[in-house]
Amino acid sequence: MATPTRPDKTLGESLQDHGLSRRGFLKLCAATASMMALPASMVPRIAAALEQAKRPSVIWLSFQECTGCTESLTRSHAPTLENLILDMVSLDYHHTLQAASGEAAEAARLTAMEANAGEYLVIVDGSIPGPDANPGFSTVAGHSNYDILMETVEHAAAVIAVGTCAAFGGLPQAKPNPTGAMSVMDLVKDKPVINVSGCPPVPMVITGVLAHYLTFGRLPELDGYGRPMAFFGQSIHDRCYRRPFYDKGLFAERFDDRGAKEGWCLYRLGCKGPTTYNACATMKWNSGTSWPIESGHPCLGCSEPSFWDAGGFYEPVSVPLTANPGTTLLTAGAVGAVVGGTAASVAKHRVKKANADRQPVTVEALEKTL
Amino acid sequence: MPESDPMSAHPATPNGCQGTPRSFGNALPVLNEIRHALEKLVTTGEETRIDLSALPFGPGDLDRLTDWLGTGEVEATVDALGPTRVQETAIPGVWLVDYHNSEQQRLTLHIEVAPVPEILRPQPQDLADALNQLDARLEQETGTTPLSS
Amino acid sequence: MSAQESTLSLERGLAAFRAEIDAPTAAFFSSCVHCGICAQSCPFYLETGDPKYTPILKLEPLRRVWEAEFTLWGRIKRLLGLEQKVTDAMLAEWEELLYDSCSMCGRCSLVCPVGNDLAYMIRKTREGMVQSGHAPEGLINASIRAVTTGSPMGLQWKTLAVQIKHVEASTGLEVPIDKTGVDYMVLLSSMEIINFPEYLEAITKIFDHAGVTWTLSTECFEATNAGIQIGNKDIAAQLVERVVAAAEKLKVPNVISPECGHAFTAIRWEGPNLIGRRYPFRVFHIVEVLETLRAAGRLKTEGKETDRLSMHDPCNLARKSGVIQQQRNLMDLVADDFVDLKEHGRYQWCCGAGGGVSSNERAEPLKMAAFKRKKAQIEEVEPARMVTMCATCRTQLEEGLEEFNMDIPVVGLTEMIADHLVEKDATAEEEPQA
Amino acid sequence: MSQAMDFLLWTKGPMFTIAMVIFAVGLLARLVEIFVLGRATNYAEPRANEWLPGFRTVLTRTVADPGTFERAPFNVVVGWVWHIGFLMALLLFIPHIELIKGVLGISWPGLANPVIDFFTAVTLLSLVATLVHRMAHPVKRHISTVEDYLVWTIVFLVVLTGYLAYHRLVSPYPLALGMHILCAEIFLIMLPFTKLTHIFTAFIARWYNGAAFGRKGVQS
Repeated sequence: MATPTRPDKTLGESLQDHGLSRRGFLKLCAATASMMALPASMVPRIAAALEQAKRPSVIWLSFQECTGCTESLTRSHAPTLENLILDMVSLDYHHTLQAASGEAAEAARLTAMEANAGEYLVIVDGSIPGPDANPGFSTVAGHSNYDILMETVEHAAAVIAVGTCAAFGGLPQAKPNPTGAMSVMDLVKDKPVINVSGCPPVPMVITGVLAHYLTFGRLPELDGYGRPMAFFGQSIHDRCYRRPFYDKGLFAERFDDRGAKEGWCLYRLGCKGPTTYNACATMKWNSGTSWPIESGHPCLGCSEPSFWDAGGFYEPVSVPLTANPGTTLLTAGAVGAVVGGTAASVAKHRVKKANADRQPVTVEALEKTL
Repeated sequence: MPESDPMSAHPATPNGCQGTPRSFGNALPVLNEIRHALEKLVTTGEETRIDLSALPFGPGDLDRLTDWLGTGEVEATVDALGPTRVQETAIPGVWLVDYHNSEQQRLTLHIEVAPVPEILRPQPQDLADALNQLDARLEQETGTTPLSS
Repeated sequence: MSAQESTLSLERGLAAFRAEIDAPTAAFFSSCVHCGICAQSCPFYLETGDPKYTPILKLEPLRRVWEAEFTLWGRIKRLLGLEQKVTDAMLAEWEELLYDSCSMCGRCSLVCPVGNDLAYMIRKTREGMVQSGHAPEGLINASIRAVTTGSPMGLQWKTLAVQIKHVEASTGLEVPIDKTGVDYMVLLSSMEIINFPEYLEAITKIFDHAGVTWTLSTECFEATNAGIQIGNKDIAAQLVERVVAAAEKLKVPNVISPECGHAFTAIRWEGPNLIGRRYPFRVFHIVEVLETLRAAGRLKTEGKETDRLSMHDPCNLARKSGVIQQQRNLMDLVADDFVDLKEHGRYQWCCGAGGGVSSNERAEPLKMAAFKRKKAQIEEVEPARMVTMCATCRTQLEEGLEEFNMDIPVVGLTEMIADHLVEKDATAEEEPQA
Repeated sequence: MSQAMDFLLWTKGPMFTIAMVIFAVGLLARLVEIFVLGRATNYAEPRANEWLPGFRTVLTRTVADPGTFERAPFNVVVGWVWHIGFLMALLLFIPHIELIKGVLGISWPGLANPVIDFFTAVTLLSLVATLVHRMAHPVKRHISTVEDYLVWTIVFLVVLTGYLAYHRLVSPYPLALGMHILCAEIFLIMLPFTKLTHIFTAFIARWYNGAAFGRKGVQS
C-alpha cells in the first residue's frame, strides 16, 4: 500500500525490472489464462497483451459485508501469482488491508480518485442501504455507504461488485431486508458494473476478472446478471463431475446412504447446482483441493440472486417455496368443497323444483304440436 | 516419484475416508481430445495445449488420466517463478506440464502435445540475447572480438 | 290446468333438461375430451360419414343446460354473457340428431374411453325434446295411439282375439286368457301380432310342452312402450301402469316380455322407476324363460337346423340387458351350423331401427343407411338365415336384406325352438309341475 | 433475462400458491357439484351388485375393445402413448417426485432420467400427432372447440418446456425452469374449468357407466 502512483511503465517492463525471466513470464501467462478460464491456446495472445498492459489504480470499498470476500481473496490458492496480480494493480484503498487508518486512509482514497480520475477501478464488497434507507445503518468515517459509493464511482472507469451482497444484495437483502439493502447495480447505472457473485466468490475468479481487465484493458463478456461469462457462463450442474449420475438417475437421498458414499448426484438433497452459475466445479477451492459437491454437500446456490430466499438449502430445486403446501391444499380443497356444495345445493334445488313444477305431457299437448 | 508427486491430481488432498477414489468418467473424453491433438501434430505439425485445471474432474479422474498416459523417458524442471515440472508421458509428443509456485502449490496443469513443450525451448528474444551474452563471455576470456560471419 | 299451461314450450323443455341432470350426467359431461371415438361406434355416423352424427354432439342441448346451470364456471360464463343458449331453433335442428339418427343402441356408451353413458343421456335429452315440442311426428302419433287405444299401431283386443282363434285351431291347444294364479302373464307386441303371428303359436306350443301355466290379459296385452321411445316419462308411466295393473289383478308372479327389445327395457328396467315403486312380480324376456326351461331339461327337442345360421342380438336385450348367452344356448339346442357375427353380444351392431327410428317415417333413409353396418356384418359370415328375437329388428333385417337383394330369410328364435319340440305323446304325460 | 432468478422464485413461490389454491378450490367445487346431484333411487330388480362392475369398468375402459381399435387405431394408440408418456414424466421423474413429496409428503421410486427423457420426446411427438389428427379428422375437427385447442396448447407447452429445461436448451436455466413451472401452474389453474377435469372425473364417469351396465348384467 504505497502512496498512490500513476504507473507509466508497461507490465512487461516492470516485470523484467523485477528480474522475471521470459520463461517465468510465459509461466505467468499460462497461469493467468487458467485463472481467466481462457483456453490454454490463448497463452501467446495473453503474453503479448500483458507485455503492453499498464497498472490501474484500484479503490476497494467495503460496505455491509462480513469480510469473507477479502478473506477469500487473500486465501487465494496461488499467493505468489496473487501477489503478482496485486502488484500489477495499485491497490490504493482497502480499509481492511491498508496500513493507514483514520483520516489518512480516507485521504488516500481521495488522492487516488483525483490522480486517476476516469481511469481507476472501484471494487465493492457488501450491500448498501439504499438512498431511502436510514443512512446510519452502515457508515465509514461518518459517511453513509451510499454517499461513499456514489462519490467514489463518479469518476471511475468501471465498478467490480465482489460477492453476492454487492452483486445482488445478498444476506443483508434477505427477507425482510431490514436495512433496505441494495446491490451496486441497483444504484450505479451510469458505469459499467461487473458482478463477481458468490458467498464468497471463488478467489481465482476475483483475480481472474482483474487479470482480464489488466490484460485486455476492457471488461470481459458478461451474462444477464453482469457476471463474466468466462466464469459464470455455465451452471454448476453442467460442469459437475457428478452430472453423469444425474443423467443416469442415481441420487443420494440421505447424507449417509449408499448414494452419498458412492458420490452420486445430490439433487435430492437440495443441490442448487442446476440453477447456479459459478466456476466452483473447475476452479475449486482451497488451493484446488475440492469444492462443496466434491466434499459431499449440495450446492447452496450462493452466487445467485435471492439465494437466501430461494427455498431451504436441503430442499430440491423442484420443491415450491410455499410454506405448508399440504395445509394450503387442504384448506383450499375444503373451501372448494363448501363453494361447490353451496353451488350444487342451489342447482339441486332447481332440479327438485323443476321436478315438482313439472307438467306432465298429455296426449292433448302432443296433439297440439302436430 | 518423490513425496510431492508432481503428477498426482491432488497433492494437498489426503486420501478420502472412502479409500480408493472412483472414476467419474470424465477422463476418457480428454483422452480422445489428446488423440485428436496428436493426430493434428502428426499431420500438420500444429501444437495443442489442454488446460487440465479447467476441466470438471471428480476425485480420481485426473489420476486415472495420468495413469493411462503413463510415464515416458524425459523429465525436466524449469526453475522460473517457482518450479515447473515437465514430464513426458508414455505417448511421445504428449507432455504433462505442471506449473507450481515457489510454495509448491500448483498454479495450473497443462497437457502439451508438441515435439518439445514451449517452456523448455529458449524464447526467441532470449536467443537473440544469447549471442551477445556469449560474445561478451568470449571477449572476457580472449580479449578479442569473435569474427562474425 | 289452462290451455296455455298444457302447451309444450321451450321453457318446459329447459325445465325438463334441468330435471334430468344427475350426478352421472354431470360426471359424463365433465369428462368428455372430444376424442371422437363415440363416432366410431355409431352406425349413423359410420354409414353416412357426416360428423354431425357424432353421438356426444347429439347431447349438446343437455350439455349446455348442465354447463350454464350446474357448474360454477358455467355460471361465471353466464354472468359474463358467454353462455351458449339453448334456443327453439337449436332444438329444432337437434330433433333429427336425437331421434332420426339415434337408435339408442348404447354402443357408444360401451366404447367411450372416459366412460360416458351416452345412451343414458340421449334418453334424458329426449325428455326435454318432448316437453319443448320437438319430437318427430311419427313418434307423437304412436304415443297418442298407445295411450288412447292401448297399442302404438292402434291394434285392439278383437284383432288379437282373431289371432288367438287361429292359433287354437291350428294347435288344438287352449290360449289361456285372464287366468289368475298362473306362473306367467304373457305380453305381446302389436308388430308381432300383425307381422309375426307365429310367435303366439310358438309360445302356446312351448308352454304346453314344458307344462308352464300362463295367461294373456284382456286388459293389457301390449308390451311396447312408445313413451320410452319418444322419451317421455308421463306417457311411459301410463303404459307401464297398465301392465302392472293387469299383472296385479291376475296375481301372476312373473311377466314375460315378448320378442321385442325396447319393450323389455321399458318394462324390466325403466318401469319400476317410472311408477316409483318395486313390482310385486318379476319380469323376464321370453328368451330368458326359454333358457330357464332348457336348463331345467323341460324343452325336449328333436332334429336340428342344418343350414348356416347366424344371429342378430337386439341392443336392448344384449348390450342393454345382459341377455347374451341365453340365446346362444338355445341356438345350440336346435341348430347345427350356428356362427356368430364377428362383433356380437355386448359389442353387437344395431340394426338401425331401434329407439323409435322405425316409428319415425321421416328417418327412413337414415334407418336404411345405418342398416348397412349390419349388412356388412352379415355378408362377412354369409349365413343362409338370420335368427333374432326382436320384432323391430326382425322387420328391419327383412326390409333391409330385401332392399339390398340379399336372399337371407329372418326367423324368430322362439318359433325355431317351437318347430323342434318333440311331439307330445302319451309317454310325455308325466307330472307337468311348474 | 436479468430477472430469470426472480421469475423462477416467483413461479416457485407466490404463483405456485395461487395455482394450487385455484386448483384445489376449483376441483373440489367441481367434484362436489357432481356428487351432490346424486342419483334417483333405482327400483328395478338388479341382476348384479353395481359396485364391482363399476370398479371393473374404471380399469377396463382404459383399453379399447378390439373393434374400436380396428376402426380408430390411430386415435387409440396415440392417445395411449401420450397419456402414458405424460404420466410417466409427471409421476416418475425424480424432480417431480421431490415436488410431490414436498407438497403432499408422499413419495415413490422414480425412473432414470434418460428413460423419462425418451418418453417425454415420444409424448411431444404424439401430442403433435393428436393435433394434426384433431385438425384433419372430420369428426374431431367438427366437434373441436376453442377449449380443445387451448387445452392442447397448455399440455404441449408443459411437456415442451419441461423437455427444454431438462436439456437446458433455454438459457439461463432459471428462465427455462420458471417457464416450465409457470406452464404447469397454468395447467393446474385450467384443470378444474376445462375438459382437463377428466383427469379426475373420468374415473367417476367410468364407475357410473360400469355400475349402470353391471346392474343390468353387462360388463361395460
